[in-house]
Amino acid sequence: MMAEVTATALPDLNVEHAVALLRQMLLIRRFEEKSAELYTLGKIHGFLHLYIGEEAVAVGAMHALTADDEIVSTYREHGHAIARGVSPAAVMAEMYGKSNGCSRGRGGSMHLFDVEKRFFGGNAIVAGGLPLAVGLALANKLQGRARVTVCFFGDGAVDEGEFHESLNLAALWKLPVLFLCENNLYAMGTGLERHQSQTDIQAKAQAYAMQGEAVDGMDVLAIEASVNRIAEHIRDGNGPYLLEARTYRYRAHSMYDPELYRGKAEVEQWKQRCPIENFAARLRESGLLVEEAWKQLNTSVAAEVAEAVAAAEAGPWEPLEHLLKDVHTLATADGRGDSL
Amino acid sequence: MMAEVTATALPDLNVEHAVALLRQMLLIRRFEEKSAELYTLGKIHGFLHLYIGEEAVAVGAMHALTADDEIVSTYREHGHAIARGVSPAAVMAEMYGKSNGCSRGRGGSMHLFDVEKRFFGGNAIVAGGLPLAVGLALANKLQGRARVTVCFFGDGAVDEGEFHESLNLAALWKLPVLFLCENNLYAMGTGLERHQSQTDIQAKAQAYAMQGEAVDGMDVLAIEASVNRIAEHIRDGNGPYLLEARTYRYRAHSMYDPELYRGKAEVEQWKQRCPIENFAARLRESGLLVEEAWKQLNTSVAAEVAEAVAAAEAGPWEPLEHLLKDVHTLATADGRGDSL
Amino acid sequence: MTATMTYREAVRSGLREALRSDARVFLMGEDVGRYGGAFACSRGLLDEFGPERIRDTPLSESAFVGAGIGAALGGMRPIVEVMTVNFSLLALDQIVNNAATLRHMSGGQMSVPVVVRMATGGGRQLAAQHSHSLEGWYAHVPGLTVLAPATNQDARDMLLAALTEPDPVIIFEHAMLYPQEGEVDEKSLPLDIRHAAVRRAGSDVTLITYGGSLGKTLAAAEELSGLGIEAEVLDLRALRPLDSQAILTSVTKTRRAVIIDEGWRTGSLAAEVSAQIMEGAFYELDAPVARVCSAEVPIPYPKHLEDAALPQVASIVETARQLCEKSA
Amino acid sequence: MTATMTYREAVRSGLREALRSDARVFLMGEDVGRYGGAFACSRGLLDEFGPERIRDTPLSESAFVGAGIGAALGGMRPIVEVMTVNFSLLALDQIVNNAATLRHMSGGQMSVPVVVRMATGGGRQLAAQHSHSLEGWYAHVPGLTVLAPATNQDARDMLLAALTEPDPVIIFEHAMLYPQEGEVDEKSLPLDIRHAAVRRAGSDVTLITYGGSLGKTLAAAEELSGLGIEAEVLDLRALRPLDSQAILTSVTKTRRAVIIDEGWRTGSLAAEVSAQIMEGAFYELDAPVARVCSAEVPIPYPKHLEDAALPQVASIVETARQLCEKSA
Ligand SMILES: Cc1ncc(C[n+]2csc(CCOP(=O)(O)OP(=O)(O)O)c2C)c(N)n1
Ligand SMILES: Cc1ncc(C[n+]2csc(CCOP(=O)(O)OP(=O)(O)O)c2C)c(N)n1
Ligand SMILES: [Mg+2]
Ligand SMILES: [Mg+2]
Repeated sequence: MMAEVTATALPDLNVEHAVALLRQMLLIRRFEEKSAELYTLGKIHGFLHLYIGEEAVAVGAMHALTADDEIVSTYREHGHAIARGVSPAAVMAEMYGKSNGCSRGRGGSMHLFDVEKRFFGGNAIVAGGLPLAVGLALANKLQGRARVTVCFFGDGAVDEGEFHESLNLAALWKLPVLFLCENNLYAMGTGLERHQSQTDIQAKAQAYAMQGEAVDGMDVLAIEASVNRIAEHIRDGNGPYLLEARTYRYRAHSMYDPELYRGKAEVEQWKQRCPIENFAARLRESGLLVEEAWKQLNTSVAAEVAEAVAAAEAGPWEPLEHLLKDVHTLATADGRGDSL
Repeated sequence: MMAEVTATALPDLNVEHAVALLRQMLLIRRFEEKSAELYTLGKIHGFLHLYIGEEAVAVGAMHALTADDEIVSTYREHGHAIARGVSPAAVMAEMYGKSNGCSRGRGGSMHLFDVEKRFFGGNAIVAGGLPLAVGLALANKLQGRARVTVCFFGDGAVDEGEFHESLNLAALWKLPVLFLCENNLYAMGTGLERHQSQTDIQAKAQAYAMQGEAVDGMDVLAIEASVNRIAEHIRDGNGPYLLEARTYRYRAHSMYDPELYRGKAEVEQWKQRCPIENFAARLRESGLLVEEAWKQLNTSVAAEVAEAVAAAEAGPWEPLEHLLKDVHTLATADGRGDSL
Repeated sequence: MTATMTYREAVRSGLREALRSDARVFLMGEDVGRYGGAFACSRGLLDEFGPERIRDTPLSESAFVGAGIGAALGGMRPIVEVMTVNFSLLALDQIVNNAATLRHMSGGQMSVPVVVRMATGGGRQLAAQHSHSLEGWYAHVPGLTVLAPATNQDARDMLLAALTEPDPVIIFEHAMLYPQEGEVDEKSLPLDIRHAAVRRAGSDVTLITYGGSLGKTLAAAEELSGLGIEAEVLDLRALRPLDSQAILTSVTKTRRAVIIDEGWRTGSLAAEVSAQIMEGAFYELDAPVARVCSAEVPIPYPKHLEDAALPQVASIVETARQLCEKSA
Repeated sequence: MTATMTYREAVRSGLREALRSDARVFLMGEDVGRYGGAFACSRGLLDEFGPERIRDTPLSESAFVGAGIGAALGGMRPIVEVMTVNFSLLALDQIVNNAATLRHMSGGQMSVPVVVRMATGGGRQLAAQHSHSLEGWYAHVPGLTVLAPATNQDARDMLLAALTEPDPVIIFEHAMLYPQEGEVDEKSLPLDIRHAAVRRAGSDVTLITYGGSLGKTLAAAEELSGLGIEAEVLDLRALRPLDSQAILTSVTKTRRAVIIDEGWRTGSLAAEVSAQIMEGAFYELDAPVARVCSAEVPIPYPKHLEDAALPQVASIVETARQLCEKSA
């Protein structure tokens, strides 16, 4: 099942770009490690689904997109949000439930939103985002906008009827959407081979006469290259695409999960393929990363995480009188509506 | 799109068997022609979906099954029911809404049931029967019964999430179910190529690591042979199968349909492949059907239809006091429950 | 400036006007295009507006309703037709968990201006899976606006008004109404969709209803008048938000109320109306509020049983009469 | 003969007994096996009963609930676990259009002895898509029996009783109850699931509730007692059929009622209870029936807002107190 470790050459890799990729993966990792800590401290509540181990997918993919493209995500979306440029402080404040959170504290960990970044949210219903992505892409097509809608979802989401209906609709109408499956081999505690009869997920694209392919989800450059190429293909009007990123989650499904369903050895084996460590090692080997720079990276990332926590701590609570706010849009004179 | 007219040889075809097939197709045809007439006379109400043109599928498939096998059907199921052995009188009475109907008049045309024939019903929610079939097959597997559950559905049902979820579940658990898709090229007024991006329906089986194949849905012998072979395969414990019967409906979708979406020429072309006329012609050519026998067949079928109508006309209405009957099973001493 | 037309034509008139006046509007759903709509509401529109704006969808209720929500997020004004409320259960997750929540969950960053239309109700002998009246469920969900046009004018105007709403609107068209003839002003101004309407004034009892039951209720009011009982008939029009003020005003005047609702009795929208009267007009009542709803049975196919299962003029008259007699 | 255990252990005790005593019983749902159940109800059962009877399913709510219905038709006694009511919307078509109708539509030829269990309710800061209380919707559907065990004993016994029913039963377990400790008699006899239970006797007001709100309601009754108000607490237990007799008996005695229900107020199950009291005990009432329900908002994530959205001890006390004062 494990994708092979492909030591992609680093031909014309620009240092700044490489370091940016590395830094972002590191930021997400440290941000989430801190989140887990804050969860046990009772600062964050509800569900917390960590992305640790999967960072390369978000970082590689987001770097291949433009500011106009749209993202539809899942409940395991801190990494997606941060890689997309949502401020870590706004994400952390959201998880605190503060009103300086990116969803004004209404959503928490599973519902990060940032319309300016065209980040259309975390969604806590597995596969619930796929139809939305189809609709966003339809709007783009109808309005003649050359945008790509990227829809993230897990291997478990592939089981749902919404996967089937959405892929068919997108292919039938040749919509500009990239279905990006993060196959981490588990849907909660159920291994892929125990929830899908056909475990080669990308091959399912054929059932929709759609193009599909798999990519090593632990290799940020491979992902960036794939999404780059595919996004261009989609932008050229060739219709949707299914990309399966083969990855792995190092942590429990959520903070409640006792992980009875997999062995330590399996997790350890995948940790050998850590997207951050391996990429850093490759950069070092290529002379693109010196020890001093790595240290500086760590320091600046730590500082950014600390700032995020400080912003969350300092943020105000939404006043109780706002309980019913934003259930509806307040009507404005032009009938378009606006927020309270 | 049209499957080729394959003039299958009639090697060791037994006369009685051939005539039985022919008679049943003819019975369904005449029965439904009469139903349409009775609908315009106001004897039958609600929706009436005619199977005319598709008779070979039901007749071929049912002849390949045993009395223990189970059928799950659709709202276009008069043919399925009659081919399965549900009495035409009980079907006609059901369409009249009389209490001698096969569902005591409660269901009408779309909800024919006959548990003794293991006919688990018409279902008016497109694709609503697929999960039921999976469950029936699961019960058979858990109880070690070598039964096959045959689930009929249309090309439109393939669009629904239930198709995807059900095929995955059945394949994952290797359940003894035959998914029999009656691809008549239209879902109501929407042609196949306008509702599915991949129009080769049987090929979708691969998305579930399931076996799939197509059969000429206008050739009763081809269907019987396919279902025979596949049912044996399934009974041997090889898991589910997707069989796509390529067929055509000659009549409107329902009695309400003005048929704006297809041309007369297309319908006429398919009528050249009439499953009844062509099979009769083949039997005649092979000397298995003489004109006298054909006439007798027609007479006996007409009589059977007339009897069905008479039974329906004579049948009693369910008394009004029974309105709430059979919402729940009445509890019996052993806690198993029984009908009122 | 009115014209006589059927309810279905009034819907079509609204659709056509919306499509002509706003390029962001499009219609999608099963068989809305080539077939002309399961209830023929959109017949002819494909020719006028083309397949990009009159989109036939696959049988994929969850995906195409969700796509309507997504397209609304993307700046369009989609009208999604779900053939009937029966099939809308397949799309309920998208409506409840996405359409109704996205604005709130995102802290007000986005609105979802989608309009979902569907036929509802029984009476056509379509049996247990095709005769649901589940609009009461939608009326339970914060974030949605739920409309039930009972008149031909409302069929047109409510659609146009719904399209000016920034948030999701669900419109229930009772299937028995489509052939109903009536006068429609096609130049009417966008109307207020949040108010109930008194369709008949009266002083002895208020008959509260909506959608497909309005006709039966008005007929019952006529019969009651013959019995010396003058009923006021209140058409709710919006099922969410309920026009509680109009309900209480009328009931305070008549001191008696009967609610007519084709939903199954237990857990019906009628229960909510009754509870609101309990809370807001208890001391004004001369008699307990009564309900005429559907019997607690999956709707049976044969006409005599279906008729017995649904509210009818006779049962409305009888309930109102008894109420007035007992509390005379 | 009782033992102290949590609600989740009581559910497990019921599951284990059912699996041991009837070979036709099996459990299926997402993560019920290797993971041990999202709420750990089935932890350990995979080892004891094996993967054929403790079946992990794919994320396919519609198909595996439908498969439960089909397996019931095939002679099994399936227990289907839908992780939470939030995801059950994806399976609602199967429950409403198949489980609830098959017996009636077939003229009584078949029964559907399937038990569907799911967690419900808010209170865990899971936000708008994971905090629904939609049991009232299920209680609207003829053909279903709907149970809401509030005590640990009921958590066990109702499951066992449900398995003796020939027709579909839906069981709602409030997610906040799972860690609740309590005494459970594991040798109890199969019980009558159709009766409400008086959990506290009182004479001044009846507090009617069920499931996750019972604890808050009992706490409120204690506080009210300190204020000189003796509340009777009625636990509905079955949401369909409602034990109307028990409701009317208690209200006739106390002449006042408050209904506590975590559903959104408009269209809540509480509305139905209120309407039934209107119809059955109007002349016995000293004051209008009141409701304490959830605010009309998708449940927000932060604790202070979530608390404000859901019924709380304080709001129950306040509502009951005002009711008693005004009508003293
Ligand atoms: C419709 C639905 N069913 C069940 C759940 C509970 N649940 C949350 S995450 C999850 C597993 C999803 O697995 P996958 O799609 O592979 O994503 P991953 O968690 O691995 O990133 C489940 C069962 C849910 N949120 N939504
Ligand atoms: C879930 C659902 N959506 C829509 C309908 C309305 N409807 C009834 S039949 C039909 C077309 C089904 O086409 P197909 O599956 O190909 O079967 P056919 O009628 O061709 O036999 C539609 C849209 C329905 N009954 N159920
Ligand atoms: Mg996964
Ligand atoms: Mg078809």
